[in-house]
Amino acid sequence: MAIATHNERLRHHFDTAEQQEESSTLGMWVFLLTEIMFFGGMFGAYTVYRNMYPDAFASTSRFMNITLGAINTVVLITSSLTMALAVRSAQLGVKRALILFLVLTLLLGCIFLGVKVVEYHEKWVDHHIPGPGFRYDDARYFRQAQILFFLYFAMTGMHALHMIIGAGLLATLIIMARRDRFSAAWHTPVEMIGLYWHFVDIVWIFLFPLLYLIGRTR
Amino acid sequence: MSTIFEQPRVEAPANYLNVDYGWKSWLFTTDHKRIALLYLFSITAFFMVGGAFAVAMRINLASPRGVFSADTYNKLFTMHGIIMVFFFLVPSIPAVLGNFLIPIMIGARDLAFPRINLLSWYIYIVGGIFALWAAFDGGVDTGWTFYAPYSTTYSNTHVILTAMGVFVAGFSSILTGLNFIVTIHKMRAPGMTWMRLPLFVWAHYATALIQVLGTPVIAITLVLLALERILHAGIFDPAVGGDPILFQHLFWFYSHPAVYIMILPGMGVMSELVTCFSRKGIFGYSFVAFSSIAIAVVGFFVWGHHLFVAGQSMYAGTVFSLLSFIVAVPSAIKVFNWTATMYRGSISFDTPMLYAFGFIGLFTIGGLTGLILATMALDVHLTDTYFVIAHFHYVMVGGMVMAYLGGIHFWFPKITGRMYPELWAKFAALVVFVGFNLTFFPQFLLGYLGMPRRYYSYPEEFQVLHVMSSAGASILGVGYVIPLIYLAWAWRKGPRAPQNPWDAKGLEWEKAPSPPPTFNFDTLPIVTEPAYNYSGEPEKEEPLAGEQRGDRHA
Amino acid sequence: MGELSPFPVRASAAAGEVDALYFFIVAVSTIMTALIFFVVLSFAIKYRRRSPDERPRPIHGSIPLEITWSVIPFGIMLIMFGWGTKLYFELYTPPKNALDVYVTGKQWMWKVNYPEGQREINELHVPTGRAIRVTLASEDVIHSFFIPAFRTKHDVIPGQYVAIWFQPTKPGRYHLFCAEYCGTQHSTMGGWVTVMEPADYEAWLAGTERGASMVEEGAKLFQQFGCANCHVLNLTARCPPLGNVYGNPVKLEDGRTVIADEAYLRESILNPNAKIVAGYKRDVMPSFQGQVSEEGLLQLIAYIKSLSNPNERRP
Amino acid sequence: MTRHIVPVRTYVSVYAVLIALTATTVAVSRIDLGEFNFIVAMTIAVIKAVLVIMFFMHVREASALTKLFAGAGFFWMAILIVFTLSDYLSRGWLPLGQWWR
Ligand code: HEA
Ligand code: HEA
Ligand code: HEC
Ligand code: CUA
Ligand SMILES: [Cu+2]
Repeated sequence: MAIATHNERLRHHFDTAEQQEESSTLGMWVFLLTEIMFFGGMFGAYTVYRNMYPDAFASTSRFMNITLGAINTVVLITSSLTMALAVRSAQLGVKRALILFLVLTLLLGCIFLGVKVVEYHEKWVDHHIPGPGFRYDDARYFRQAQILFFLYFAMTGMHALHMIIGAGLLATLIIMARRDRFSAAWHTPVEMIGLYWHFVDIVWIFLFPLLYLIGRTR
Repeated sequence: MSTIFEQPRVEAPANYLNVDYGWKSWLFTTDHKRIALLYLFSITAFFMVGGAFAVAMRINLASPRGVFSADTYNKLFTMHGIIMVFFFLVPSIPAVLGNFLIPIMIGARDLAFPRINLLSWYIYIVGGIFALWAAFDGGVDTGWTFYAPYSTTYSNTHVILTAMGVFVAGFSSILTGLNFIVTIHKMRAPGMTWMRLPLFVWAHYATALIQVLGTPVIAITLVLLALERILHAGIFDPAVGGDPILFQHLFWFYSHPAVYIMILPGMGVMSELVTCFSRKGIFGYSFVAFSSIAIAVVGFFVWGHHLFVAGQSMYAGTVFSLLSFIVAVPSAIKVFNWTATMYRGSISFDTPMLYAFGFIGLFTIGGLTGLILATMALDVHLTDTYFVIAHFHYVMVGGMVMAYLGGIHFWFPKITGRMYPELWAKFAALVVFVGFNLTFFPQFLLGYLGMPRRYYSYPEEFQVLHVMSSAGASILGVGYVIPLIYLAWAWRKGPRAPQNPWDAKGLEWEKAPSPPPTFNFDTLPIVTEPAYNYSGEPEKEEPLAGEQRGDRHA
Repeated sequence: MGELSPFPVRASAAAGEVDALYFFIVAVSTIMTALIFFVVLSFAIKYRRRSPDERPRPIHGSIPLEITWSVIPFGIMLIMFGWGTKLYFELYTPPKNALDVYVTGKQWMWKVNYPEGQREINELHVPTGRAIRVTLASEDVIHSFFIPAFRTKHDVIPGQYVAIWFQPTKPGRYHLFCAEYCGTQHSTMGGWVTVMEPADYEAWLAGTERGASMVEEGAKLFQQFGCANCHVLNLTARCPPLGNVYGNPVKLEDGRTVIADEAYLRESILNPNAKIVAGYKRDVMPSFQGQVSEEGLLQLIAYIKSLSNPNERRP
Repeated sequence: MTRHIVPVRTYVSVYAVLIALTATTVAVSRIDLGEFNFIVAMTIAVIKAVLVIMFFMHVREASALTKLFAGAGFFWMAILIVFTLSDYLSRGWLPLGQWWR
């Protein structure tokens, strides 16, 4: 492929475009490693409390809206697909398809966030937001439930924050793509943000069963 | 497939320092060497602030009834610990010497992500501003460990602000580590195989792994802490059903490995110093190299040794104790290999080597007292006493700060192009050594006698040893101020340094001028011999297979 | 104590053992340190640079040596580990027939309750020659109960009981410290432990003003909180009888068996659904979390303990 | 560049499997399997994650180094969780005064 013509993309301290791209990919994976550990702290806390208060946990999971959660899972997985296709279009250098798939991904991301807002609103109406206003009908589990809702909000909140950042990045990509910044030879940002987006998807793949599904039958 | 990128050959300015002037050329630089200097000045400032807090603490402790109020003292040690750990020692060697040297040592023009490198300095400064703001606007009094539920519910100081400072600074550390990992993997010069890397680079690779794997956990822990402080939902608060020990687990999951962030780079410096001033290759290269990785990895499995009396299960404690002993083995391997390197060497007593001697001695004492603490029955008596204080100052100040000073002296000619006054430097090294031992040795005795830490006043029978310690601290303080003065002087007025004043091996000495030009080398080096080839003997083995070479195809 | 001794007073049975272990490790460490110093210094002198262009011959390393200096130190460390672990379990495993004392930490004082009803603040009186078991609780933050002369210490964690023990051997007055940072007056949260000969101790107990004993107080609370409505002695229908519960194994609904210690009783009161006794229903007993104070809990537990005869098994 | 371009079919079939697995995990959550609910849900989640990592994130074709780093993250998270949990799970093991003496 024609790389030599794209030397303006090569930053001064690299020797070859290949080296530059490998560096970006490795850098992105190392970054995702830190993201895993970042969420890992919360998954650790979750595991401890779920193990400590299984009954309370079962009780709170009844208040999670499975339908919305499942819809969101589908939405997010679909957005992962469109993202993967966006990356593919970038690899092939098809600008229109790239923009189309990026816009679709962004759209799905926004739908996800919208559904999340609905869910948060439900929690707000039910007084399930931890803090002074917290209420829980089952007095036996009041305290434990609050911890579990705290974890629910911390985990989904951090996830949503990542989604918002991801949406911002997607918007930037769309602008860049429209300005013809990408080509089949150079589209590293699309690949990197793609990796990030899939990672955020994976976090949700774990959050969904952990927060919504397990313990429901108790 | 690859293509060679034509490096534009402009009339090269003399070096990275005089290539451009004005504050913009510094604040917007992406040159790793200039960023290293930005770090150098900022961490020195933080060291002075942290040191000033230490001075105030030692003044207070000279009298059994204390000089300041209890509240002031509590804020002093908290801010001392936080600033020294997160804003001085964690970035010290990596962000200054590592930043400056790693690209040169592996034969690269810069780190893989120069703009991220600059960004990490800005992030560090923002974090530092948060911390200083908290410190000077009333302070914070939780101890650097932020234990819940005191920090979440009871303290009414700037806990959130400080936690955010540490949180932000953490990202700076993460980005530095990320940059190092990618650079070491992808930017090595042709011929620079893994087994030819200087041990300084190996040590930084291990450090970077810890930074990347550990720091995010403290970040999220501090976020949870701050949220809990706002909401009181009880995640760490037993009054509401939470478990305070969970906080300790999460905190030490980072903070124990972090102590290895605070020693491994020093060990890397040591390997450079010992070989250079013995004029001899390192004894057991691969053992020294892999022991760094072993420390970084096993260092993640031992955090529970901070919780032996905290209510952790005794069985978990047993496992953590055993693993703490295991992690000591690679440290021992390093100490023995440095010693063996000196055997039949040609040892000179330049200032950096004096610091290296200091490191070996003091780190050994600090490490062995770590073993005493890892012995559970003894930790029951010793935890939260001055014995712990003495232990970690021996490793952190006696180990890492000594290595840092040794490294600064060693690479000063490279960084500034000037020589420092040798006589003053030797004198200062001696003062630091004496002052250090006088400050911290009495604290071992205090600790076993039962003097608890974080006490602003104490029973009178402990006063003698405390006064000794305070006296030592004033000597130590002088010992730190002297280098500051003569190094500042030498930077402007010192005699010009040749490219390789120590007759040392390594690309930074052999291939890069002092000070180096912006892209480090006039012509890109190709490596043909192992590290520390002081005798100049030809390499026996065949050069390693293709992909084991430097990943850079030139 | 000699003024210059590096060891604090040894006033408990464990102190000597801890000191012996400490002495051993310090001796090993000193030998190792001296050895390393000696070798480093003698190399430094012997192989000092004599002419500026010396080029020593390279020595690449030696695998047998590397193995030697990893395995031998590790062997020594295993001794430290084994000895330290054994002693640790002894330090933290109270014997069965120990004398009970209850201590509650609170910013910034130690409240001491004796079973017979005496109370003190920042003072603890104990006799020689008997194992003393201290049950620790905290009303606010984490504290740490530290008596250097006994070489013992444990964090006092809110929401949890910790029992430590010691056997005083030497009459005298010793420091009691709070070793975990707990706020502004952490440094002054301490007091004294007075060790007395058993006879003196009895005299002291008799001469000290006492309120109702902990068991009596606990019995009162047992009525007051309505526990007695359900837990009628020997009526097994709705609730388990509380006679001979303490110290005995309890079979749980989920098949596990636990020993009913203080922590179990505490949990049963504060969070009854956490462990359901086999044959009974969950959700019958209400939680008393937030209603009973730490001291009240200790008294309730003392009362329940008084219903147990150590020599009898549960019916 | 030498990068291999994955056919759309692959992406779409992976997507179909992911959706099917989502449906399965929701369905299974309605059946009471005791502790197995947890195991089933987590197994499905892990399979989904691996699919995303391997196909969408191109780790299948990536270098050994990338694979190593991708694996390391999950391994380290496991360390965090397992070691922390080892404390909580073994806390009750020591009955009063009956062990050791
Ligand atoms: C640079 C920092 C650093 C380093 C390198 C270390 C290294 C070690 N530390 Fe330290 N430690 C701290 C910084 C550090 N520590 C800090 C800051 C705290 C307190 C935090 C707080 O509470 O505020 C602490 C606290 C601390 C505790 C908890 C104390 C307590 O609060 O109760 C323990 C317990 O196990 C411990 C153990 C160890 C061990 C086993 C090592 C080992 O890695 C040491 C290994 C080295 C050697 C052993 C020496 C060389 C070996 C030889 C020469 C071989 C000869 C040996 C034999 C024959 C046996 N440390
Ligand atoms: C990297 C880490 C690092 C470093 C370098 C130091 C350096 C020093 N530390 Fe620090 N220390 C910690 C990390 C560090 N410390 C930590 C983590 C804690 C635990 C905190 C906690 O419990 O939460 C601690 C706690 C701690 C205590 C225990 C407090 C207590 O528990 O009550 C003491 C007491 O002596 C102490 C002393 C010193 C001294 C004398 C120095 C000396 O080496 C400092 C020498 C430096 C100077 C003297 C500065 C030179 C500059 C000047 C002289 C200019 C001065 C200007 C003015 C006075 C205006 N430290
Ligand atoms: C409304 C009825 C009720 C009241 C009031 C009540 N309990 Fe209970 N208690 C129960 C039942 C039912 C159980 C068995 C189920 C279980 O383990 O939770 C039980 C179990 C216990 C146990 C565990 C017994 C064992 O055999 O292991 C203890 C201890 C206990 N209660 C103490 C108390 C105390 C102290 C109070 C008052 C502060 C109290 N209870 C008030 C109904 C009650
Ligand atoms: Cu209570 Cu310190
Ligand atoms: Cu540690």
